Amino acid sequence: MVPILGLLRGDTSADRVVPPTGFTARLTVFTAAAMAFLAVFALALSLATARLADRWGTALAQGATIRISAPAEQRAAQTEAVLRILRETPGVASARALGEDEQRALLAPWFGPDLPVETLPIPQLVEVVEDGRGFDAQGVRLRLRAEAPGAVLDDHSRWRRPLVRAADRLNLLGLGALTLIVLTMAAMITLAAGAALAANRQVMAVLRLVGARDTYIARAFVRRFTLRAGLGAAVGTALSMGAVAALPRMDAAGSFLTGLGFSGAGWLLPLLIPPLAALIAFWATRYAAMKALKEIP
Amino acid sequence: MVPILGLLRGDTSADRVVPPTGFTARLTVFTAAAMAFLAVFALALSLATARLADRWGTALAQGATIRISAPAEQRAAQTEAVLRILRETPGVASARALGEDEQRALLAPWFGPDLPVETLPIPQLVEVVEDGRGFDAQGVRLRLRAEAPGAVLDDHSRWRRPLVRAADRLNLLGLGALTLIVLTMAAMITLAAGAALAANRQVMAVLRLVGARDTYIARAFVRRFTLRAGLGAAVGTALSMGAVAALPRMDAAGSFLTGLGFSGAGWLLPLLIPPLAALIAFWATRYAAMKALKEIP
Amino acid sequence: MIELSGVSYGYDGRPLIQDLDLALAPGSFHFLTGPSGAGKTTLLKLCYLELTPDKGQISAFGKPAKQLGRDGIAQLRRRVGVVHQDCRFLDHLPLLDNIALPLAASGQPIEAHAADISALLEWVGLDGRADALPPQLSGGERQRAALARALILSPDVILADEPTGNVDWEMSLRLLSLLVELNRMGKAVLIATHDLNLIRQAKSQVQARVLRLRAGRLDVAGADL
Amino acid sequence: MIELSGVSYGYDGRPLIQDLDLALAPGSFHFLTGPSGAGKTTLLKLCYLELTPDKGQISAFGKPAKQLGRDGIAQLRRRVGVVHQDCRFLDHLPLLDNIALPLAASGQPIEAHAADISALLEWVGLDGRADALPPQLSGGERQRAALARALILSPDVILADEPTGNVDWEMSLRLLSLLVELNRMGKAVLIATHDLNLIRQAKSQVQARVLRLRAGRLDVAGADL
Ligand SMILES: Nc1ncnc2c1ncn2[C@@H]1O[C@H](COP(=O)(O)OP(=O)(O)OP(=O)(O)O)[C@@H](O)[C@H]1O
Ligand SMILES: Nc1ncnc2c1ncn2[C@@H]1O[C@H](COP(=O)(O)OP(=O)(O)OP(=O)(O)O)[C@@H](O)[C@H]1O
Ligand SMILES: [Mg+2]
Ligand SMILES: [Mg+2]
Repeated sequence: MVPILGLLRGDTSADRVVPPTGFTARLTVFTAAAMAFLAVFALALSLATARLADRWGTALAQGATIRISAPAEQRAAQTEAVLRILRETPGVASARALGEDEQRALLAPWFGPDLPVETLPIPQLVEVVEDGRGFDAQGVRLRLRAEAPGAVLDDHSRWRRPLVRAADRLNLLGLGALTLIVLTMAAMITLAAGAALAANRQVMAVLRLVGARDTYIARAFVRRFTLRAGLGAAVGTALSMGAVAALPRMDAAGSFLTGLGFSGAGWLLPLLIPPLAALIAFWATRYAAMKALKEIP
Repeated sequence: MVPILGLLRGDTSADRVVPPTGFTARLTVFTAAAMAFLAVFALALSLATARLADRWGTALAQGATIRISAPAEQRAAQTEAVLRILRETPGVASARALGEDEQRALLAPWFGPDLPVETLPIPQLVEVVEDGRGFDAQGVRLRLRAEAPGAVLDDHSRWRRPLVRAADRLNLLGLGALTLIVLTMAAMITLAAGAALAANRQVMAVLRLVGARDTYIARAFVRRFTLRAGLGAAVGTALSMGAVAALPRMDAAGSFLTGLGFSGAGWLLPLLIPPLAALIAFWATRYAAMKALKEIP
Repeated sequence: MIELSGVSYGYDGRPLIQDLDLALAPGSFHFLTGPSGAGKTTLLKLCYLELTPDKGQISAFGKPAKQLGRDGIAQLRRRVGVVHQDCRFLDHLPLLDNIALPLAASGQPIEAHAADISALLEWVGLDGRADALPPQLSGGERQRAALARALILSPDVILADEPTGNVDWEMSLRLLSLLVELNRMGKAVLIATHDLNLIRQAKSQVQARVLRLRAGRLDVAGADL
Repeated sequence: MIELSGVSYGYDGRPLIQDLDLALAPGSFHFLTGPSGAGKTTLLKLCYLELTPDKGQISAFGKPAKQLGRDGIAQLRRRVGVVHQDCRFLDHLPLLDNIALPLAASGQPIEAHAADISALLEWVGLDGRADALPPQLSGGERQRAALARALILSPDVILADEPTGNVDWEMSLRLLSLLVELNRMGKAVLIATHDLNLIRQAKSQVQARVLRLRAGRLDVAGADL
C-alpha cells in the first residue's frame, strides 16, 4: 500500500504529461464502479445466505422435543428424570416440560381447541433448547432408555436439513459470484490500462526522447489509473451499500428468513473493495506501463 | 437485425482499414464474455427462484386440511357433506378422508405410536388437493358452516407465506442483477467502442482525406465491434451455460428446494444474450462512429 | 475547377486570410509561397473543403461548396489529389495498400489498377518498398508515398503542400517533372513550397504562376523571384 | 562527445550503414547530406541511442553506450538536444509546456527557466503562440518548436534532422545563426539536411564539415557542393 499512498501526494508536473483520455478514463471509472456495485451485492448475498444457513441450522438443532408416554403414576417421575438428564447434558441451554394449555395449543390443529387434554392419555412433552454447541443426541437417547423408558427424543433434523443445504448452496454461489466479479474487475482494469497505454505510445516516445526516466513516465500513468479505479470502485461501493441499506428489511422479528443486507461489522467488509480495486489498478498499470516502455528505446 | 446480418457478409477491403487494436479488441471481447457469463447466472438465479416461489406457492395452496369434530353419530354424515362440498368447489382437484392408520401416523409425534385412535374423540381429517388455480377458501368456509358445522378449514398458508415471499424477493433480486448486468454490458461496450474510435481519429481523418464516405468508414468499425461483442458474449454464454449444467442438481425428487439451472425451454433464454450484445455493440459503435466522424471535415 | 472568391478565414477569430480570390483552371500550374505561418496550408485546406470559409464562396467543379453534403465532399475529394504537409497514413497497412487507399475508399478494385500503382511507385522511387509499413519509411519516402497516393485516382486537381521538403534535389526534380507532365495532360496543379530553386526550375518547364501569401493577401510574384 | 567507431546497422537484416566512423567533438559543426532514404535519420538515431548498432561501438561522453541502462540513456538524452524529422509533441499540452518538457522530465522547475523559454520562443518566432496546442501549429512552426525544445536544456550536442524543411529562407537563416552561435559556445552540432543553400550559407559563417552518406558510407564532401 505504501507506493499507492505515495501516489496520492502526486506530482502535478508528471501528471500533466498523460493526456486526459476521455473514453478510457470513463471506461475505467465506470468499470470499477459497476463491478464494485455488483461485488457488494454478491457480498451481501453470500453474507445473507451464510446467516440464513446459520439460523436455519440453529433452528434445526434447537428444535428438539422429548415425548414421555408413561402410565399416569410414573409420568411425574420420568419427567423429573428427563429434566435431570437434560440438565446434566452438555450443550443443552434449558429444558422445560410443557403445561397443559401449551399442549392443547399444539394439538389444536388436529383436534380443535376443545380437546379435553386432562382426560386423554397424552404424553408429556419436554421442549429442549440447545446452546450454540448442540448436544449429543445419541448419548441422550441411551441415557433416556435406561432412566426414563417412556421418553422418546425427536430432534426434527430431517425436516429442516434440506433448507440448510439450500442456504449453504446459495452461500457458495454468492462467494463464487464475488470471486468472479473481482476477477472480472481485475481483468477489465488491466485491459483498460493496456488500451490507454497502447493509445499513448507516442506520448511515451516523446517523453523518452526528451530524457524522461521510465519511472517518471510510468508513474504518471499508474497514478491516473489507480485513482480512477479507486474512485470508481468507491462510487460503486457507496451506491451499492446505499441500495442494500434501502432494500426493505425482511426479517421481521422471528421470521424464518433473513434479509439481504449487512449487519454490524459486515458493513465494513464492502469498504475493502475500493482499496482492492486501486491495488489491482496499481499493479496492472505498473506492469503494463513497464512492459510498454521496454519497447521504446 | 437486417443491418447486422449484412455485416456478416463483410467487405474485406473496408475491413482492413481499421487497425487491429489489440487491447480494445480484447477488452470488448472480454467484457462481452464476462458480462454474458454473469448475465446467464443471474438469469438462472431468477428462473430458479421463480420456480421456487411457484413450487412453494403451490405447496402452500395445496396443503389444506379440513378437521371435522362432531359427535360420533353425525360424523359420517358431516364427512360426506364436506366431501360433497369439496367436489362442487372449483379449484379442488381431489379430497379424501384419512383412514385411521393415517391419522395415527400423523399423531405419532405427539402421542407415540400406541395411541388408541378408535377410543379417542379425534376429529376426522380430510386432505384437500387443489389444482393449479386454487379454490376460494372463504367461500368453502361459509358453505361448511352451513352444511357441516363441525368442520374447520385450515389452509396452512400462514406457515409458508414468508417462504414464498422470500423466494419472490430472491427472484426480484435476480431480475435486478440481470438488468444491471445487461446495462453494464451496454455501457462498457459503448465506452470501449468510444475508446477505440477516439484512438483511431487519425485513421478516420486519413480515410476522409482520400474521399471515403462516412458510411464506409463507420461500417468498418461497426462490423468489428459487432462481431467482437457477439463473439465475446457467445463465448461467455457458452461457458456459463456449461457451468450451470455442470452444477450438481439439488432437486432430488420431492425436495423442498429447486436447483439453480434451466429446464426445458429455459435453456433457450440465455441464447438471446449474444445477439443482444451484438445489437448493443452495433448501435453503440454506429452512434459513436457517426458522432466521431461529424468532427472530421 | 476550384474557385475561391472573396474568401476570408481565421482560426479562433484571428483573421488569417482576407478576401482572397483564386481560380484553379484546368491546365493551370500554380506555386504558393509565403513565410512560415502565412496560411498556405490553410488555403489548401479551404480548397479541398476541409475548412469552411468565414466569408466568401468556394465552388468546386461548378458546384457551390455549401451545397455539398458530407458525401458530396467525399465524392469531390476523389477528384482532388492532396499531399498533406504532415503526410499521414494508415500505419498498420503496407505502403501498397496505403497508396491504393483512394481506390478502396471509392469502391474500385485494386487489381484493375495494379499496373498504375507499380508505375507510380517506380516513378517516385519506392518500387522496392511496397511491403514496408509507413512508420518504416524515411521522411522523404513518406512524402513521395503521399504524392503517389494523391495521384492514384488520376485527379483533375492536384494540391501539394510542401511535397519536396524532405527529399534531395534530384528527387525534387523528378517529382516536379511528374507533376509537370500531369499538368500538360490538363490537370490543375497547386504546389505550396518554400523552395525557390524548385520554382525557378519549374518556370523553365511550364507556364507557372507564383502566388505569394502575405498578411492574408495573395499577390502574384513576378520576375523578382 | 559522441563517437561512433566501426558502426554497422540495418533494418530487418538489410544492411544500411556499414562500418562507419564519426566523432562529434566539442565545438564541431557537421552537416549530413545524402539522398532520401540513405540513412541520415538512422545515423542520428544511432547517435542518441534510439537504435543499437549491429556492429561497432558507440560511446557518449566517454562512456560506452552498452554500459548505459535505460536510465543512463535517459540521463544522456538530457545532454543531447534532438530535433526529430517528424517533430512529435504532446498534443494535449500547450506549446509552452511542450518546450519545457525536458525541464519537467529532468525534474527542474519551469519557473526558474521562464526567461530562457521566452527568449527561445522569441528567437524561433513563436512568441505569440505559447498557448497554442501543437496540432494548431503550421508545419514550419512545429519545426521551430521542436528546435526550441531541443535547446531548452542547453545540451552539449545538438542533433537536428531536417530542421528547415518546412520554413522559408529567412527563417532558415535565423535558425542557422542560432545554431552557429551555440556552436561558437562549444556545443557540437550535427544537421541532416537536403538544403544545399543552407550548407553554403553556413560555410560562410563557421568551419563546417559536410558529410555525405551514400551506399552506407560516409565521405566528406569538399568544394564540389
Ligand atoms: N487548427 C488551428 N487552430 C488555430 N490556429 C491554427 C490552426 N492551424 C493553423 N493555425 C495557425 O494559423 C497560421 C497559418 O497556419 P498554416 O498552417 O496555414 O501556415 P503555413 O503557411 O502552411 O505555414 P508553414 O509554411 O509553416 O507550413 C499559423 O500561425 C498557425 O499557427
Ligand atoms: N523502422 C524501420 N524499419 C525498416 N526500415 C526502415 C525503418 N526506418 C527506416 N527504414 C528504411 O531505412 C532507409 C533509411 O531510412 P532513413 O530514415 O535513415 O533515411 P533518411 O536518410 O533519413 O531519408 P530522408 O532524407 O528521406 O529522411 C530507408 O529506406 C527506410 O525505408
Ligand atoms: Mg503549411
Ligand atoms: Mg530522414
